[in-house]
Amino acid sequence: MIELNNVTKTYDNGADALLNVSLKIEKGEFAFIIGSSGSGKSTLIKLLLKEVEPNHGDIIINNKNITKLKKSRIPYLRRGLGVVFQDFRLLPNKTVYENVAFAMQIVEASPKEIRRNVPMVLSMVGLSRKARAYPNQLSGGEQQRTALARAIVNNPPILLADEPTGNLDPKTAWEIMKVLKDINSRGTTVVIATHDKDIVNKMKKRVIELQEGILVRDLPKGGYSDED
Amino acid sequence: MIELNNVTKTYDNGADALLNVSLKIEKGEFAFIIGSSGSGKSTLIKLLLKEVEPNHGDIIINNKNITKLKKSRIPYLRRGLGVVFQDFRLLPNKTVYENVAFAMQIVEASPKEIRRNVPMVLSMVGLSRKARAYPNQLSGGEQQRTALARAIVNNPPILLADEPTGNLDPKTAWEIMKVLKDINSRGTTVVIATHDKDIVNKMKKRVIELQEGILVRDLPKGGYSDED
Amino acid sequence: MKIRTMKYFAAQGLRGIWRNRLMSFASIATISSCLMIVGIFYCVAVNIDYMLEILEETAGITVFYTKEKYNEKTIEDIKEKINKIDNVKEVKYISPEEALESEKAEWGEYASLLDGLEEDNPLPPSFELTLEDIRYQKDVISQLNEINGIEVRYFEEETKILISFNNIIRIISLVLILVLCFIGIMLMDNTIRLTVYIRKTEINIMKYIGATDWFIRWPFIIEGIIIGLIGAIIPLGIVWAFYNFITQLIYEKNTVLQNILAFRTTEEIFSVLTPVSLIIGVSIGIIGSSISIRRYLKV
Amino acid sequence: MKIRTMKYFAAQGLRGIWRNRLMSFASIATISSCLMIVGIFYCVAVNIDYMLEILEETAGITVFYTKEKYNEKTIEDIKEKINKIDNVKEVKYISPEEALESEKAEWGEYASLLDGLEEDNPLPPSFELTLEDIRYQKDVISQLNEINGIEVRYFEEETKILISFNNIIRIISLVLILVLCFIGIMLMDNTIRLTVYIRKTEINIMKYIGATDWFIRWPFIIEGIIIGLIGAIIPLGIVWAFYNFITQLIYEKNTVLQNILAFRTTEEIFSVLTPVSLIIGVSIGIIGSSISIRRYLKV
Ligand SMILES: Nc1ncnc2c1ncn2[C@@H]1O[C@H](COP(=O)(O)OP(=O)(O)OP(=O)(O)O)[C@@H](O)[C@H]1O
Ligand SMILES: Nc1ncnc2c1ncn2[C@@H]1O[C@H](COP(=O)(O)OP(=O)(O)OP(=O)(O)O)[C@@H](O)[C@H]1O
Ligand SMILES: [Mg+2]
Ligand SMILES: [Mg+2]
Repeated sequence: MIELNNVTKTYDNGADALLNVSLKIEKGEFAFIIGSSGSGKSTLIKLLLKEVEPNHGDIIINNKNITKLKKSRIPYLRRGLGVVFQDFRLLPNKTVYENVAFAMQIVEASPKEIRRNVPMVLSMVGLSRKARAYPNQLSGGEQQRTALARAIVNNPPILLADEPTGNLDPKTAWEIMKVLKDINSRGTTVVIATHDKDIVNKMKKRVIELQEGILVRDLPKGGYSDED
Repeated sequence: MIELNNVTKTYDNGADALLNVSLKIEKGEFAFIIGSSGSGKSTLIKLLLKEVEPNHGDIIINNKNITKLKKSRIPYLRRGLGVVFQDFRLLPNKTVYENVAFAMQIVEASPKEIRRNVPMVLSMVGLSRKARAYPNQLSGGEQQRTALARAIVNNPPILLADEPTGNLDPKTAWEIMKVLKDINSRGTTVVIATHDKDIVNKMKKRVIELQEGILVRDLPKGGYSDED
Repeated sequence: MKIRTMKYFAAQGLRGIWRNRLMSFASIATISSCLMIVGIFYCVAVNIDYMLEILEETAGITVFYTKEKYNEKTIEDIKEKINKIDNVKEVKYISPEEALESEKAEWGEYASLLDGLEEDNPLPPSFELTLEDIRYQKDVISQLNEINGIEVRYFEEETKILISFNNIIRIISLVLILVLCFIGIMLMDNTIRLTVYIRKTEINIMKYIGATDWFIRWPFIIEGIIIGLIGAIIPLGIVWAFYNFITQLIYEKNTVLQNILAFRTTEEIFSVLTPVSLIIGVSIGIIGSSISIRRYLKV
Repeated sequence: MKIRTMKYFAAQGLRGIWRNRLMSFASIATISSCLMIVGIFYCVAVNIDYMLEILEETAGITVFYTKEKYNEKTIEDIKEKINKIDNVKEVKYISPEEALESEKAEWGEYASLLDGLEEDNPLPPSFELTLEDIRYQKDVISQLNEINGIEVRYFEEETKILISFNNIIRIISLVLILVLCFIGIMLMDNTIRLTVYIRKTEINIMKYIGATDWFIRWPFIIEGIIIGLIGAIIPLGIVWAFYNFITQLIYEKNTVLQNILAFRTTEEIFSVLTPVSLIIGVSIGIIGSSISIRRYLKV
């Protein structure tokens, strides 16, 4: 489903974010990407989205080499990927409801579907009460959950989440993880970049660890590496 | 040092963020504010900063009732408070170095002091290598550490940190906590809003817990509440 | 594209205007300012042109007989011949007596000074010509010279000056309008660039969650159309009110000015200005939104 | 305020311009456009005024004798009396012979028609007056009427029309300049508002970490001054080049136009336009930055 072959990404200012990373994530998998701050986790997700381009190597999603994707096809690639961004990226002029509905309007979903699905996902992430609030009227955790709701509302085949519980208390974080597990069990491939040791250790899922841009560990049922 | 008397904050859209909160934090204390997402932690910090005004109640900092502070005195209140914002609030047009130096320029520090202190705090938070990068060239955790460096560079008597480790891996998070403990041991009052169960449990410091805007727990050497 | 998507675009366009009030206001103000300038200049230029036209029409050529006096038949003959020349609007025969009368009228209270002249009138009989347009004077004169029995006297130098003067005024107005339009487009481009720059984040986010370029573009274009329309209607209204007010003021209050000023009717002016303003406004809106957005669609 | 803080402000102002290129460019373009318009209009208006002044100067009053002929002494007497009247610039005596000569000259090739008149010249002797300013005509005439032995004939209606015409042109130029300045200020206000809106986040962040209002404001003001200066110099250069080009073109190429057109020298124009433009530009820059920033300082 997702395949990276010798991918290297060096930013324009010389920062090496990924070095020769090769990995393969199968359909329906649930994988954690861990690594210390600045180790390249977000860069990996941005590469899958074609937000940044690799300097070397190929990225294959759904058997398509996306490094060679035509510009006009990029939106369709992105529609197949539900993404929770580390910095949320909510539309500031739209309410929580509208932000989530927007993801459905893009794919020209019917108003009926929108009216059914949006409240459903909002209640899944526990934000029904905040549907009419604008992003700047939300707490950090509420913004993060809005971003998650938007990522899952279209039932994308792949879900990428960059630090989806960074602003959540452990209880809410676990509720969110249950939602993600649920989605995964219905066939969605889930890739999560996270720092949450507890969650990684307890979930017993595949763990991919990066260190300064190098893939140093890839265990099918790993835990968080630096036990102290 | 910090005192809240029956403080209530309801936002314009009717969201109750804090209800009748009274608490007192002494000089030199180290306190955690915990609570689930949306329970009012950030609102509490924003009130101390006069970013938002309380509907009822008084807030006293350094024996001054800041609810009655003249507008022109607000900058001087804020200079006494080092703040790490949950959303970082870095100046997008300034590099990491300049962002930190800016906090010193505001208080008209000498260029010599700036040239000595800025590299020092940057190395404390492990960002010496990123001094010349702009915020949009940083990873989430690097932005967060820049915000912390800016907050501590002027040695403020009070340090407020909203989720200062949310985007950091456990190892880096602990390094940051050591920095904060250090600063605290040199006399700075430190107040941290956090979700990090591990840190709260291991630090054994004062824990103030909010639940839907109500102060439900205030223990001198507490742990994270919802053990599951 | 589905109809509901179209509806969505229209709704978003309208909402966008309200939610981004500041930017919408700035764009409307810029378009309005430019079209206001265009409107004012159009009014001024058209009326100056109109007055010059009238002035040119009244500028005539006088055709002199030599000393001999012709009989009525010959006079009618010549009149007909002159009338056949292209671009001649009117011919009027002026007998020596009539000429003397008008001289006397001009001398006013000193007319008595000319009293002795009636018996041996030194003034020749003449024809006065009015042309369709003063620019054809040369052609007409060369044809007049071919008619037997008349000699042409005309004010070559004066005519040249009048024509040059008209041309200068026309060129100045044209240059000013072009300069202003250019400045207007530049300002508009700036405003749109700034508004799109403000929305850069918004556009980027839309792209990151899979919106196609057209999906992002349409609401902006509709916004552009609406802003362009509003930005055209406001100056039209203001210029219309002012034009009415000023023309009426001059016609009612100032008799001296009436003699030299002539104004096109409000209807004549606005039958051109209205569609032109609307088209310019909407075009600026559409072109502005779509061109400037392109920069930020390259994500 | 410490000197190093001032230095810091200056450095920040300069950096701000470069780092926010788009906004700086937009502001400079807007100021330039407005000052360009002001410059063009100033040139046009000043020159029209100048031409009208010349025109007015050449408009004269003719003073007629009654039929009697005076001797040289009396003529000199009257000339002196007239010369003593305020605002009279020049007096010229024209004998009946001279009057006939000039009539003949005007009739050109048909002068022979007037041949018989020399012996019993029906034209009266006259004085031709030139005034300092056509507006004083009334005063001068009432004083002329008090001088014995002369009767005044003047072109009241024509003078009135000329004065009204001049006034209309002046009023139109003035109104246009005012309208344009107003539009310019509005556009500038818009641009500055947008640029400050873009920097809202930046300003808020500065406030949240304890910067005083003045600390935030100064770099913006310095930026405003620099932008205002650049925005004033560009149109000055362009207008200067064009003005030189056009005046030289007209003087060199077009002899007919020279007769009716008169231009102020480039130096005369720019000794006023340069300081005015610079002051307006810098003021807009300063006022714009500081006023618009106020909105976002209220945090
Ligand atoms: N746009 C950019 N330009 C230049 N360098 C960048 C850019 N984005 C990231 N980097 C650098 O690339 C490296 C990897 O960044 P990345 O965001 O992938 O880290 P991360 O693993 O997500 O870290 P975190 O856990 O702190 O979010 C970092 O050193 C960062 O400074
Ligand atoms: N500007 C605002 N306008 C309206 N409501 C707001 C605003 N800011 C916060 N709120 C609401 O007030 C409540 C408390 O928010 P606050 O940001 O204090 O929570 P928090 O404890 O910091 O949560 P988190 O851990 O998710 O950051 C939430 O329900 C939030 O939706
Ligand atoms: Mg990251
Ligand atoms: Mg918060």
